[in-house]
Formats: sequence, C-alpha cells, structure tokens
Amino acid sequence: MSDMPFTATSFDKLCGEKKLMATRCKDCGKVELPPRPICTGCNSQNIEWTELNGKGKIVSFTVIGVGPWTMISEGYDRNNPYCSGIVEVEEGPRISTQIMGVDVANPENIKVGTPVTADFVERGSFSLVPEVANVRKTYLVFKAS
Amino acid sequence: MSDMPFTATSFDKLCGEKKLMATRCKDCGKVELPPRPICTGCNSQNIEWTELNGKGKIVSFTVIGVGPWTMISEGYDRNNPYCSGIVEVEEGPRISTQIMGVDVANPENIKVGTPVTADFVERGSFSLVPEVANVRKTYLVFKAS
Amino acid sequence: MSKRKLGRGVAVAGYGMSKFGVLPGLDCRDMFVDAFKDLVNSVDKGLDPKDVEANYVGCCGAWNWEAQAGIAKWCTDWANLVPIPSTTIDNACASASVAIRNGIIGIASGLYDVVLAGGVEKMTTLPTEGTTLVLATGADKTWECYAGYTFPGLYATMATAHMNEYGTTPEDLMAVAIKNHNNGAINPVAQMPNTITQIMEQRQARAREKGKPVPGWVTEMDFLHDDQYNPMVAWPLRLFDCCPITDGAACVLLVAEDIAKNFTDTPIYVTGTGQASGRALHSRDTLTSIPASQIAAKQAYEMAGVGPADIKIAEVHDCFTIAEVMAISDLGFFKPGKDAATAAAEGKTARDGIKPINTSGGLKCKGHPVGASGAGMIGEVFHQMRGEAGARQVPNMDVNLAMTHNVGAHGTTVVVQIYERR
Amino acid sequence: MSKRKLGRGVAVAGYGMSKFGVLPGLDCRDMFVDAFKDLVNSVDKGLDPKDVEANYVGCCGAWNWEAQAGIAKWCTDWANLVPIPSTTIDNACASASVAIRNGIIGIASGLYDVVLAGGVEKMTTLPTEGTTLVLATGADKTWECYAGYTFPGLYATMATAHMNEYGTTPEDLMAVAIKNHNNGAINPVAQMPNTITQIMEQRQARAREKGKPVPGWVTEMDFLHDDQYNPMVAWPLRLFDCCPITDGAACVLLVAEDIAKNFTDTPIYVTGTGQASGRALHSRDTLTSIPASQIAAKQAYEMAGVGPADIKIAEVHDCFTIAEVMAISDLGFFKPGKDAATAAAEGKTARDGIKPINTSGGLKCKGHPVGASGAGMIGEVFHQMRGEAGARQVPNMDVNLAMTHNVGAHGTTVVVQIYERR
Ligand SMILES: [Zn+2]
Ligand SMILES: [Zn+2]
Repeated sequence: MSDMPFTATSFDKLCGEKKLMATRCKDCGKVELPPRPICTGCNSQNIEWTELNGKGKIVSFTVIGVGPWTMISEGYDRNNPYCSGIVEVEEGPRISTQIMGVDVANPENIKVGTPVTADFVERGSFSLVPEVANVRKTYLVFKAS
Repeated sequence: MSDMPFTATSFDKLCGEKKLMATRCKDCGKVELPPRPICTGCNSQNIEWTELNGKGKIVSFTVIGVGPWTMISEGYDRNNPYCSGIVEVEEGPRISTQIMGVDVANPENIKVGTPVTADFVERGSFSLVPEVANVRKTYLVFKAS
Repeated sequence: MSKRKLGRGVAVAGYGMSKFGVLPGLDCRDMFVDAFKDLVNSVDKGLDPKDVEANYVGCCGAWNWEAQAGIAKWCTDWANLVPIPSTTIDNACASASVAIRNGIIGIASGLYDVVLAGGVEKMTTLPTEGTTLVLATGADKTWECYAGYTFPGLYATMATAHMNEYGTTPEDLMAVAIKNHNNGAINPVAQMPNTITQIMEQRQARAREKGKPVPGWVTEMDFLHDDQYNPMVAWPLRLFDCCPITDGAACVLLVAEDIAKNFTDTPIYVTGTGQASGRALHSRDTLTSIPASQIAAKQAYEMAGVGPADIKIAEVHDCFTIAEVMAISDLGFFKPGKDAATAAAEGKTARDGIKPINTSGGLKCKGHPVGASGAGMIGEVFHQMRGEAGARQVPNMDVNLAMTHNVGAHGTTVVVQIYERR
Repeated sequence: MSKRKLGRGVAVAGYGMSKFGVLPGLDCRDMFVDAFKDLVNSVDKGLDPKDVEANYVGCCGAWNWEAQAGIAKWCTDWANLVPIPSTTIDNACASASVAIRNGIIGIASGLYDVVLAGGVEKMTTLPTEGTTLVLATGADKTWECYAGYTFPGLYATMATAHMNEYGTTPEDLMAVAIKNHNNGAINPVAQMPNTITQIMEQRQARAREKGKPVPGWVTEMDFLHDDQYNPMVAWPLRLFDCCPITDGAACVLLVAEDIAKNFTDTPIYVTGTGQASGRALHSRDTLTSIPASQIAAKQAYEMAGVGPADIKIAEVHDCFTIAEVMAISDLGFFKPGKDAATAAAEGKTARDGIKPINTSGGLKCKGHPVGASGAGMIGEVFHQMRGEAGARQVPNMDVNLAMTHNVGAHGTTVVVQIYERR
C-alpha cells in the first residue's frame, strides 16, 4: 500500500478491500479524507496512507428523491429516497457520503451528531455515457449505528 | 415556411419534407448553406428561405472507417467505410455531407469536381448520451450521379 | 497581496438576452444570436459589429446537453463575428460572470477596446434525471456525486446546517421565494412571471375547470406547505425553493472607459471585480456560508473602494432560496444567521426595502440558464442603474452603485462585481 | 485596428508536465498535480505556491471522458491553491494556449503578478469510437459531425484538397512524421520516443519472436506504405499521419516582466500573442490553409515587431501531418504548396535545418492530450531557449526568438505566441 499513489483510484481499490484509508501528512500530521497528494495544512508532499477506525458522526444531511444515475439504478426514486450527508470521522476530516439506516421517510427525525460507522457497497458509476456509467466499483457509505 | 426561424431545427424539418432549403439575404442576395440568421456578406438580418435545385459538385473529400456513432449504427466500419466531403451547390455555398455512390474501396478514383445531387436519409443522432443519440432525424446527403 | 486595480477602466455599454424558458428548436448558437441582436439594439448610439474585438462565452453543459464542445466559436460564427478570438469558459453556474470578468481583464490589459461577453445554456434536451446529472458534474464528481449528491442535495445540506446552527425555518426560505416571485411577476423577460398568489390561483382555477377538488389554500404559505403542489426535492428544500430549468443566452457589451461615451451617455462602470475558488462542501470550515463569496466580495469592495452599506441593490445567486440567505450575509449586507434568514420575511430585501435584492426576480423567477445567468444579473443592474427597469424600478433610491454576485456550483467559484453610474 | 501592445510585459518563469501517455488510474486532477509539482521544481529560484494568484486550465473533454465539468477548480484544489480564481477554458485542442493567453492578459491588466496556466486531458477512459466522438464535438456538431465527419476526416479533407491543388503526395506527409519521430526519439518525455526505424525494427523483432512472417521493409517509407502496419484512418491519412491518444497535463508559470528575475535569471518573455477564430471547413474560402492561423500569426508578429524570418524555431500544431504542412506556410516560414509540402522531406524543418519545426517531436510523438498540448509546446521552446533541451538542442543557433502555434479543432481557434530570451 505504501507505494499506492494518493488518488481516487487507489482509494477505490482500498475500498474494494473494505479498508477505509485516508492520507496523513508526515510533516504536520494532518489527516485528509478524501485523500490528497499535497497537504492542505502545510503544503507538504510528504504524505502517507493511514487507516481510519471507521467511526464518525453526521455533520449535515439531506434526503434526495431524484438522484444521479448511480442511485437511480439502485432503485432509489421519489418513493424510495435516500440520505446523503457529510460525516466527520473521529480522526478529524469530513467526507460526503450516503448515510444508511436513518429514517428517510421522516428527515426531521434525522439528527446532526448521530454516530455512524463506515460500510461498503458496490454500484455502477456516475456518467451519462453508458461505457462509463456501467463500470461497477465499491463505494464507501456510512451507517447509523 | 416564411415564418420558420433560420435554425438547424427548421432545416431538419424541411429535410424531413425532402426540401433542400438555404437562406438568402434580401439585401445583398447572398445564399447561405448551412442556413444562417445573419448574412455573412453584409451583416443583414433581412433573411428569407430559398429552395436549392439540389445539384452540386465535390470540392474535397475523405473516406472514413471509424466514424461517429450515427455512422457506426448504420453499419459503417473499417470494412465498410463511407465518404464524407464538401459539396459546392450550384447556387454557390458549400456544405459538409456524406457522399454516396462513389468508389469508397478506391478513394484515389474519387475525383474532385464530380457532379452530385441531393438526397435524404434517416438516421440516429450524434451523441454519447443514448437519450440524444437515439433521436432519429432526416439527413441531407449527396449522391454521385 | 495589496489592493489591486485594473490597468484601465471598463464600462458596460449594452445588454442583450434571448428568451429565458423552454425553447424547443433553438440550440445554443441560435439563442446566442438572439441575445446578440438584442444587445446591438440596446446600444444607445449604435454598435457596428465590426468593432467587436473578442467574444467570451460561458457555458456549462453543451458538451452533454448538445454534444457540442467549444460553443463560443460557433456563437461568434453565427453572430458573424469571425475571426475575433472566441473563448469558451466553464465555471459551472458562474460561467458567464467569469467570461465577463475575463472580458473586463482583456480591456484592462490594453489588448481590446470592445468585447462581447456572456453565456448560453440549452438545458431542456434531456429528461430531468439527465439534466440533474449534467448539473451535478459541476460539483466534485469523484467525492460528492459518488456520494449520491445532486445540486439541490448540496444546497439542502447547507440549509440543514443553517437550520441546525441558527434556527432558520423552512418559512424563512419560503419568504425568499415569495419576495423573488413578487419581483419576477413584473419582469416581462422572466421565465416565471407570476407571484406565488397568482400561481396558487391558477392551480385552483385549473382544479375547478377539471372538476377536481379545489385546494383550499388561503395564504401563500398554505400553498408552499402543500406536499403535493410544492413537493420536497431534497429535504428541507421544496420545488419552490429551487430555480427552474432554463434555456437561454445573455451577453453584455464591455468597452474601455475612455470610449464608453461613444456608445451611450449612461454607461455603467465596472469599479470592482473579485473571483475566488472554493473546495467541496465537506472540505470547508463552514456549511452556513460560502467562503469564496466572502473572499470575492472583499476583493471587489477593496478594488471599488466601497463597502456593503454603499451598495444600493444587488443581484445575488439564488439558485436555491438558502443560497440567497447565505449570499446576503457573505456579502456583508446582513449579519449571518437570523438577520439574513429573516430579511426577506421582514421586507428588508424587497424592492422598497432597505437593501433590494434580486429585483429581477432572481434566478428563481427570471430563470437560470446556468452558463448565461451571470450576464442576466448584469442586465438587471444595467437597467436599474439607468432607470430603465419599468415597474421594477426601485423606488426612492438613486441606484448609482450596484453589485452582482454569481456562484458557480455550490461555491467552488464565486464572482462579485461592483458597478457605478457616474 | 491599430497594432496592439500589452499594458505590461509578461514572462514564462517555469514549466511542468505530468507523464504524457496512457495513464490508467490517474484522473485530471491527479495529472495536473503531477504537472504542478514538476513546475514548482522547474523554477530556478523557487516558487512559494502562496504567491500564485490565478489558475487558468484548458480542458476539452472531461465533461464526457470523466463526467467532471469545470475541471480548473478541482485542479486548483488538489494543488492546494484554493481560493485563487480558477478558470476552465475549452477551445478544443487550443484550450491550453487560450488559457495561457488569458493568464498573460491577466498579468498585463495589472490584476495579477503570478499566474499558473496550462491544461489537462484524460482521453483513454473510453474506447476509440467514444474518444473519436468526444473529439468530434470540437468541430461543428450540427453541420460537420452530422455529415459523418471525424477529426481525422476533416484534416484528411484538407489533405485531399492540398494534393489536388498542389500535387502534394502522401510521401510528403510521411516525411513530416519521420522528421517528428526523429525528434521525439530523443525526447525523454515523449509518449512515442522512437524513430520510425526503431518502430519498424520492433515490429520485425516481434514478428520474429512469434514465429510469424517477418515484414521485409527496408526503408521507413516501406513501412509507412504497409496497409497492415500503417492502416488508412481517413483517406489519404494513415495511422502514422495522426497523433496518438494521450492522457496528460502541462502548465507554465507566468509572471510580470518586472518581477521575472525573482524567479529565474533566464525568463522567456512573451512578446507577441494572437488569437483568431475560424468557421467550419465548408464555410472557408480555402481548404489548403487555415485562415485563423494567418490572422493570429499576423497579430503576434505585429505585437512582437518581428517577422517569420526572425523566428528561430517553432512548435506548430501537427495533430496530423497535413496540419504541419499548412502551419509552416500559414506562419510565413515556407511558401504555400510545394515549398511547405516538401520542407520536411528536404530536411529544412529538421533540427539542423534552416527552420527547425517541432524539435520536441510535436504532438505526433510527444503526445496530444488535447486540452494540455499548447502548454507542452511552450515547454519545448522554454527548454530550447534556455539551452536545456539536451540531445534535442538545436545546433549552431542561439534560440533567442521562438514561436508556438496551437490550433483548436480544425482551425476554429488558433493561438500564436512569440517568445524572446533577452
Ligand atoms: Zn502537512
Ligand atoms: Zn447580405
């Protein structure tokens, strides 16, 4: 893993192995999720992968009826909406993610601060072009505990 | 027809009626194909539709094996290439077009200056997005006489 | 970084737009030509098209919606302006403002004297799902869209945060829509030229005609709370919190300050311009303001040498109601939180309020052809500053200083510009 | 229009690029970061990223190839340059040059002192048919692509016209490819770092290994006439008349003339810039030259106060061999027709010729990541003018004046720039 570039492709590959990996600046210690090749804290390029414990909490969220194709093809629609939100992981950084296990029929019951844990699902991709849209990959999601 | 805007949509609609229509500047008389809303000769917006006689000649051309989807879906490929070229119509202007009835197996036999006449074919559209690509319309083509 | 000035002054001397709405049969270049013709007619002392030296065109989605890349050069061609340099700019919903800013910079550099700049968008070629997806490509495809995010979803997430942090209510947001519909209702070029009350009455009349049960709404808030007629798009945002899907083009004529009076006696001078970039939503320190708005505004204020209190009116980015709430605090007009959230409900941002915002009806009513919207904003301040806004003209105020604020995507680009009538 | 000067001088102080080639697993922002890192290392006296004030990024197809719009802001973000203004420009294959030109204009206007500008393209995500179609959207979708045209097809139509008008032969075109491969073979950053002879020998060796009949080519021309190994793409253009499909990013550091020496003792000054637009092929008066090239060149020559004879070397747009033939006459280096068509065959455009053209190997060998290519061109002249081109350094010549010529689509945009080392 130490030689994997700090890219979305590497992150996806690691998700495929059910590993939630972030990057960490070896100079200032800042942990970044999504992973980044240059530290936003100190501009260092001295970066390494670091595994996260998968625990976090909801920072904000929404419930969506008309999603992108990658969600439509999973059966989500106006009658079966899903929750997407921003999760802050225990190690510090925040990431956008689908949030499962929450009451999407009653979004007013979903609370900011709810603890969540990482999980992985497999789906098609995001594009209007079928050659791209039909490529399946493993996605990080979070589940309310 | 006099109230049809000087657009590609109008041109397509007229092709659907097997009419090859150009625009003509009422001020300086310049005939434009493709049709245009502003005269390239004198900047006039005083434009009208005018029907062409459908006769022209090849100005230049190529023979293509790997075409856009709109051609692939018609069965054209490396083993069944097609000729596209530029035709100058008798009324003056030039247009890009598929040229049928020429010896695509021996492009060196296709001669600049060959007389051609307008014809119409129906096909799918040009896009990577199926919703757009699958819309069929009538296309202008030219045939070597 | 010290304060920046442009090397040369720039003015807006003309404005044109196509229809904004669902325009079947018109593609990007057709609409751009309509806008260009309208612009030529708007120039008081006349414009010889041969004097135009460059064309900057914003466009977000023609690559997908129309299978046409590099749209600027085809707009230039159809307007019969070849061979002038033509530049296509994609900064999502701020594309036209970035195009216009680059036109301003082009004149300031000494390279051009007369520049056409604006934008165009053809959005209604795909079904809503396709349009939603194309729009979403303006966000971070890899790290936001893969999480299921759409544009309404991203703004909804900011709305949730605003409600959580400041106690903002859905009704605060609805008040923004009501106010903008009040303005749009008297804007003859608006896509939705109706008040919410008028829309309610139309729906009731239609139900009556069809012999269906007539909805018993009394107030606009009744209508806006009706889950059937104002459905949830991305909780907590409903349909009437969102701008419509719009085809359209708009452009401005930019000229060097020293020749502006050759075109009109009342040019509008660009005295400040700012542009900033922002990260994906999850990578920001705040979800209740747009940092790039604050940075771009600071640049524009410093260049113009004025402050928020000096700005008479502003067209701000209201693609969603929550966006206007954040804009009017990010721009310094209202305090973040309750003050900004209740400004519309309290009439402060109405045409006759202390700080009229979106007198055009905003993107919400005027329409939001994403690549063109920034040019449309300048159209409104151009007309207001010249006293040409008709029924929308703000009362009891000399609109000699105005602002446009155009957000790309969910704040990944913001352009703020300040205009002065001398 | 009188001669134009920029309000303020601009210099190139650094250059960086990612790998050019098929780069699986790297998306646009990844490659841009690689180019940016390389650029930072290239600045002799160092660059503090905090000093960069704007980022202009050219890109043609990320909308389709990567489902990501507005790529500039994500490049800015991943290079950790937020919140500087980030502008995405699509002028087809001239996108990077238009981006760089706007960066130059930005500095000339007084708004910026230090600008990052370049381009990026990720082209290998789709099968060839898809890539062909995305590229074609840079032409006139409505009036060229519907006629069956692809990019190779458009240039092939110009080649047919050139052959018809001037008696140009396929062998004249092949000589361009041979010359550019001779240069690319000694360019360590080229996607195809091989001479045609080396490629021939590789193919023969491979056949030998596999126990297949070994092609009996003796000369490079033998190989280039082999229908199997050099198949027709669009008659009369064969595979080796065409540039490869390339992933990659490249960028330059632009700085105001008055601070250039803070970054390097040998900046390259931009003394001329021109940009012009052209119509669809069928709407032009000529098919054997690119009118926009001539117009852009005239602007650049006038601004720089020099003529074709003064230019020591040029990187010109050779997406197809015929493009280089037209470029060297449109730029005034050779007479239209036979003189230009035979220049490569006669060694006039070789590294040791009277007018070395595409010493980098050109798009043909260096690679053509369409949105980034214009930046790559500047990289070559930057290195040649500073005497840093290694084995490719042109002999017996002080390269103190050079040109880049970048064509968007089939001549709908052309940018010509002239650089001086003082
Ligand atoms: Zn660090
Ligand atoms: Zn005329």
